[in-house]
Amino acid sequence: MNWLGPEEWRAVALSLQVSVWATLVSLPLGIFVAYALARWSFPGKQLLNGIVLLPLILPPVVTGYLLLLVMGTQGPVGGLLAEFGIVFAFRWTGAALAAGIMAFPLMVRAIRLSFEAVDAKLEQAGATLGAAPTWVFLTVTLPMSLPGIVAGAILAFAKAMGEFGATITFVSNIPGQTRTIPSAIYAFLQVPGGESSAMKLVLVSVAVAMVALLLSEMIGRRVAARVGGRDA
Amino acid sequence: MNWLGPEEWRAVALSLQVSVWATLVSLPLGIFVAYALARWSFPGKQLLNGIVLLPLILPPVVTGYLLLLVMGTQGPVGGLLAEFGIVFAFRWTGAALAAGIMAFPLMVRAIRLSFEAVDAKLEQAGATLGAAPTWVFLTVTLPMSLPGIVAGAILAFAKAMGEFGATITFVSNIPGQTRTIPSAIYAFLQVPGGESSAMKLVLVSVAVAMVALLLSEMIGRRVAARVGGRDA
Amino acid sequence: FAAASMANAMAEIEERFEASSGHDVVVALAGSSVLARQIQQGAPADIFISANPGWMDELEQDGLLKPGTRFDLLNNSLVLVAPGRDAEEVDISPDLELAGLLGEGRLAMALVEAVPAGIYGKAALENLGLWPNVAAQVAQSDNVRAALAFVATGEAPFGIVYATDAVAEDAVSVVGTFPPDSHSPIVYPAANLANRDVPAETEFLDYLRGPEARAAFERHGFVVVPH
Amino acid sequence: MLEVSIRHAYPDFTLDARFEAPPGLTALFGRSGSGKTTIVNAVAGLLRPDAGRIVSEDRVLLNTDRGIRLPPHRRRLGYIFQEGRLFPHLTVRQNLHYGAWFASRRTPREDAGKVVELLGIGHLLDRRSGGLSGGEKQRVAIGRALLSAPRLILADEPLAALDEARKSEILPYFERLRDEVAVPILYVSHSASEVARLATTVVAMEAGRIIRRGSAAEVLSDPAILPAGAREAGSVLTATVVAHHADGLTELDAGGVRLFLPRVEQPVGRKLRVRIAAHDVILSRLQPEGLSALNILPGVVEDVRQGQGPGVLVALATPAGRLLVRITRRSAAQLEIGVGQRAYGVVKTVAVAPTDIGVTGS
Amino acid sequence: MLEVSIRHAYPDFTLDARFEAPPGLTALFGRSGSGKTTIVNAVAGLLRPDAGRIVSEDRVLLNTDRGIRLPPHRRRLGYIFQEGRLFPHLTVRQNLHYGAWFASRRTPREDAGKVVELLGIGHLLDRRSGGLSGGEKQRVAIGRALLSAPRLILADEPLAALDEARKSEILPYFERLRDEVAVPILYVSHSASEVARLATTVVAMEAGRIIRRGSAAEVLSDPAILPAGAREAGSVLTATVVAHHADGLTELDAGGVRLFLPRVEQPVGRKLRVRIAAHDVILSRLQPEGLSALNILPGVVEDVRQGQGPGVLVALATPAGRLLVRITRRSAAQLEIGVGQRAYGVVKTVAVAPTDIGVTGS
Ligand SMILES: Nc1ncnc2c1ncn2[C@@H]1O[C@H](COP(=O)(O)OP(=O)(O)OP(=O)(O)O)[C@@H](O)[C@H]1O
Ligand SMILES: Nc1ncnc2c1ncn2[C@@H]1O[C@H](COP(=O)(O)OP(=O)(O)OP(=O)(O)O)[C@@H](O)[C@H]1O
Ligand SMILES: [Mg+2]
Ligand SMILES: [Mg+2]
Repeated sequence: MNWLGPEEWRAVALSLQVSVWATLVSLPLGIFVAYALARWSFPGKQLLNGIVLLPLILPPVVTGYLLLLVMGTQGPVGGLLAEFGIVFAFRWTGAALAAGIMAFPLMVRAIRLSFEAVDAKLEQAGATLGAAPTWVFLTVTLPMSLPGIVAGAILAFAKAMGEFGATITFVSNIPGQTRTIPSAIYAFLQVPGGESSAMKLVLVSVAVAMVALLLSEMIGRRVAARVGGRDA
Repeated sequence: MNWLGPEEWRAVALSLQVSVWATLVSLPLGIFVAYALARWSFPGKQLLNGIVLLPLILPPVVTGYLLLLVMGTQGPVGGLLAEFGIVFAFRWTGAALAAGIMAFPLMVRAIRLSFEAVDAKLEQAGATLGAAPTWVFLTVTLPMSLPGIVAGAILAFAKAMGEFGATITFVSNIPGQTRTIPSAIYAFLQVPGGESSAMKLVLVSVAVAMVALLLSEMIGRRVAARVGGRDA
Repeated sequence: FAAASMANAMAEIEERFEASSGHDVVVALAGSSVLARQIQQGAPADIFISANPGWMDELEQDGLLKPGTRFDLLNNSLVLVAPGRDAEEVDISPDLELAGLLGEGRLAMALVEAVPAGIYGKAALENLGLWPNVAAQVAQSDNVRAALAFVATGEAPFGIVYATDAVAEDAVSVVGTFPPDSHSPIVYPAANLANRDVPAETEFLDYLRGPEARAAFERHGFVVVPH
Repeated sequence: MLEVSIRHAYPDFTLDARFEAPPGLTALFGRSGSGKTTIVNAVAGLLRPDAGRIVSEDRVLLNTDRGIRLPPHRRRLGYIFQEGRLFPHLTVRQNLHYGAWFASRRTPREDAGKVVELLGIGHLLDRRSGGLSGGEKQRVAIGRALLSAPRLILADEPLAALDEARKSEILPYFERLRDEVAVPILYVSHSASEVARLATTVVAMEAGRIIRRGSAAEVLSDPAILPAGAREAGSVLTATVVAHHADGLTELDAGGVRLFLPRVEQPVGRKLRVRIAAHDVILSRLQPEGLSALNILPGVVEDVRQGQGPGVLVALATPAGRLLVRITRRSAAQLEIGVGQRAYGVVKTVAVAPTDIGVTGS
Repeated sequence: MLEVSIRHAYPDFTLDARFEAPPGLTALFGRSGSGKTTIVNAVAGLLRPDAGRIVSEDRVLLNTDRGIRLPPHRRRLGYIFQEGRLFPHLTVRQNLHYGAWFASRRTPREDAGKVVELLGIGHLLDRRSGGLSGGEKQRVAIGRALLSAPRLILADEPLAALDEARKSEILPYFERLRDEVAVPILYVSHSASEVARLATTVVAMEAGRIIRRGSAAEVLSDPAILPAGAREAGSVLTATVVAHHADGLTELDAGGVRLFLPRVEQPVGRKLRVRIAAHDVILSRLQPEGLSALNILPGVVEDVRQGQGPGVLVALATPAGRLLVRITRRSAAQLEIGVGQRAYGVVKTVAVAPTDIGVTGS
């Protein structure tokens, strides 16, 4: 298609890359945190709960700024990681980090809800059959909450596709490196007459998200049928 | 407390007002849409699904801009409503609308997950006992999915507290009218030396969200115990 | 309606004006592009101060300005900043080895095609013939403050920002000022808007031009365009 | 009248059932997986059969030909599910009153206090269903269905989780519903004695088809099918209460023959149905003497049927009715049993279980 | 050896139970809500009792005094739940093999094919559990527990949802587990005949307490408690298979007395336990003649106990063992039954149900 310039295509590709990575990498952690919140009780649980929710409450700019302070090459954590060659600043990895953090609350909530909906009696049945807690989790809890995990992942992906404020604050807007679709859209909107270019990108991003959504619905339906014990 | 000026207090009060209204007013609609997505199949279901998710994918600025185009006093819908004296543009109601729309996907997803987790067998039992579908919904489905509804509401509230991009784009940043905490933070961050004032507001907004979160957790726990059939 | 970068100054002016005139002024701060679009959509604004002449032009074409009320209110200058309190000064001229100074690092700027500070900065660098060397290393932010933050945290070794911003940030120092002729003048045009008529409008515009406002603007690092 | 005619196909299972039943209690009887619950669900409207017609007391609940399909909530059911299905978010009391809430105020309804007492769930009213024991859950489920003022009761193995004592307390209640309240009841059970006692009509199923339909006596004593296995064959006699004796026995008259049963709490003059399991009857060629058994029914051998096992089913025509006797082939040989011979059926008084004695239906 | 001692308080219910049971199958017997499932859950580790000690075959599962509490997955259980609890997201096959997956490879295990065939669930293997019928679910649940190579089987009313025919197919399997595989089994049931047939030890409960503990014969025939109601009293005789006859009867020797039972599929020489319900025995002062009943046990009246009802329990000492006979008070009077008298117990061959005949445990 030639109605998008190469610059725009790069933004689209980058956005996809960033969102997919943000979703996939944060998924295991999201599952872990959601499980901890759903099933364990430990001191500081409400604190963890709050921290997870934080990126949702804070203006994205603030989150981005905090990220810059902490994860920048000069920041305490970022500096440490940089020693091991892991650099976020001005890289697409940083964009993924920002997107992942912004999407995290959504992911955790959806997954946590599903964990809470799993019947503890089935987990007990697993235990009596010799499955240690980890195995019960892997063979009962996790598969039974797959619909919620899929839902959480798609929410996170969509959010990552749309994330802008924290990303641009943390890793700026470098074409080919950190210029995601939303950054590009923002740039177009800043100048008089940029609306039509912006609209094209909006359409692309919506299309991508819709495809992801449809896929997730299909997976979700199949999984839900299984979990409901129906033959599918 | 005197470490916040009257301007800031107005922003805090306004943010609360906007978020509470945004959450409460969108809740019934959110429940309805979530139910439709969870239980009905109708043509255009995936479209509705996608539209609901849209505000999550679009950069907030775009959402705000679209709102401005559609719901502004010059816009097709906004103009119509204005005839009936309902004006969103540059009013706190507009801020609530923007926040509500941005929070809607989160709310719907959480509620939908809960609806899907309700055992259809119990709904059937309600029907055999003479409850018409609406009653089954009110007496079985709804109470059984309360944990998810509470979770959805708190997510929406938190999102509304943090919403900025769409709000400022749609209704601008007018003190006492549309200057919510995030807008105020933005304003402070735009000028040299505003960081400390911004930080104070961030703290307030985090505190408010945490209180809401704790409350919702308490409600959620009690509700979950009931739904789980335990005496609590 | 005023550009967000004027927040502090406007707060002060608002207070004084209210005290002296008895009128109640409401200042709405946001990015110029946002405000301009809102005005296009019928925002209840009386006065618009833009950080970007482009948006003012657009409104003028749409006939949204009260004819004859537009004037250039403020000037600003563009500076090169570096992290630390007393970074070594450089001489900004076509010979500047900016690329060399940057090394692997990034040059923090506002969006070079969208945000005024970025547009001016790019123009200046182009004029000086430096742009091609550094273009690939520019990190663009959505606003000047974010660009400044990159420098302040040491993430970027250099940044191009407004003098007004650089003044207030302790963690950076101005290492050079771009010659005024290297870019089109940075002006903040102000104008009275056409759609509404409030008696105090003109009064406030006049006040903005007055000595008290000038003092306030200057306290915050702006240069008031002389009339 | 209950008319059911259903066709429905699952991937591995096809139901093709058609039966009519007179008013009263219709028992569905058959092995696990034979399609009983499927039929009940179709009657309840929870399953949409591929094709079918269901009419209960002139109310057409389903007619796929004419496109009629009453939604479940308008069928006025009291469905006791095989798996309880209590509402976990409601207390026991709220569960019990759930159905009554939706029933029209004018419908005659059961007295809640009485039902609660009968089911022995008074002490549970304020609890939620999560912590109830299996039997407690089942009893609440029974109460919930009964209190919804139903015009059709569907009971899917309602008593399976209960102990004998509780069962014998609840069974008379179903009789009352059948006879006095006259609600049609569709009842699934694996227990022949439950079915014999309660059923006006028995419908025997196998692999999705109806293999026999008739009165309890007819179906249960049919050696050709023995839906519940040979052990459950038996005859059902009708007898009238004559007197209650001080020694705890109740005397009945069955066609002129005296029968003594363990005390039956029914007034003199009341007609009862007494199920006598075929294996509980001893056959004698001579008038027995010096035996602890008190019930001796003289009769004439009408039929001798030999199955595959060691048992022989002998039908004895007595003044009290047809009595089925199950004896071994060896006994049959020893006693030289043949059609037309005189013989005595001996039934131990205490061999008739209280659960096997019920009041007669219409 | 199974040692259980548990104290646990729910808001409205307190369990305070302590019993020891020799190896074999221990049956928990008691009314609905008496605390059976609570005990089983404590043994499984799903309930943390307030205080208690549970030891199975030298493995300490719980000792609150010493702070030992083995987690459920290390107790090596096969728990057949009262409510199925199949995994809905797995197929029947996956459900069945779930436990085996976690069992150590060296444990001797049941042959899956055999269990599947026994339970009649071969055609269901690829289905998910959602669409299974009640009885099918229960059978899969039984299979799942048995195939997990358990060292302790907990069965909470495993057969309640099954038809008679299926029950009598599965019962011998539990006997085999008890005797050959020698897995200790804790078994909850409301059915006296199931308990009598299977139980090495019967533990009778009431309202959270143990009211009696002993062998099946002792507990079930104890007129003082009659945990299952008077109808369920009976005696358990031990007899050896002598011969199988062509007419379908099996001849047994019980202490020198011949007993004829419907064909029992056990080799000659095998010892069996035969439960004879007290109400199935007729008492005679004279040697009976011309009767279809084939089993006549001569004996001496040892005890006569009169309950509240019309029944009298007579204990007859016969060469085959103690035989309980339930007759009416009236019969007792007519026959002038008294301790020390000679009398005959007459048992119909076909009155002994196949489910009442089992192989003896150790
Ligand atoms: N979580 C709980 N909270 C409160 N009470 C409980 C709880 N669990 C069980 N009970 C009560 O403890 C008593 C014993 O329950 P249990 O399930 O052990 O009975 P059971 O003997 O198995 O009965 P059934 O034969 O009906 O299954 C019941 O009265 C029950 O209501
Ligand atoms: N949703 C379904 N999908 C596929 N097969 C089904 C479904 N529901 C029921 N069946 C099958 O239909 C048959 C009849 O089931 P049904 O529940 O009617 O049996 P039932 O007679 O009630 O048995 P039980 O006495 O065990 O409860 C069973 O073999 C079952 O597996
Ligand atoms: Mg069934
Ligand atoms: Mg129980």
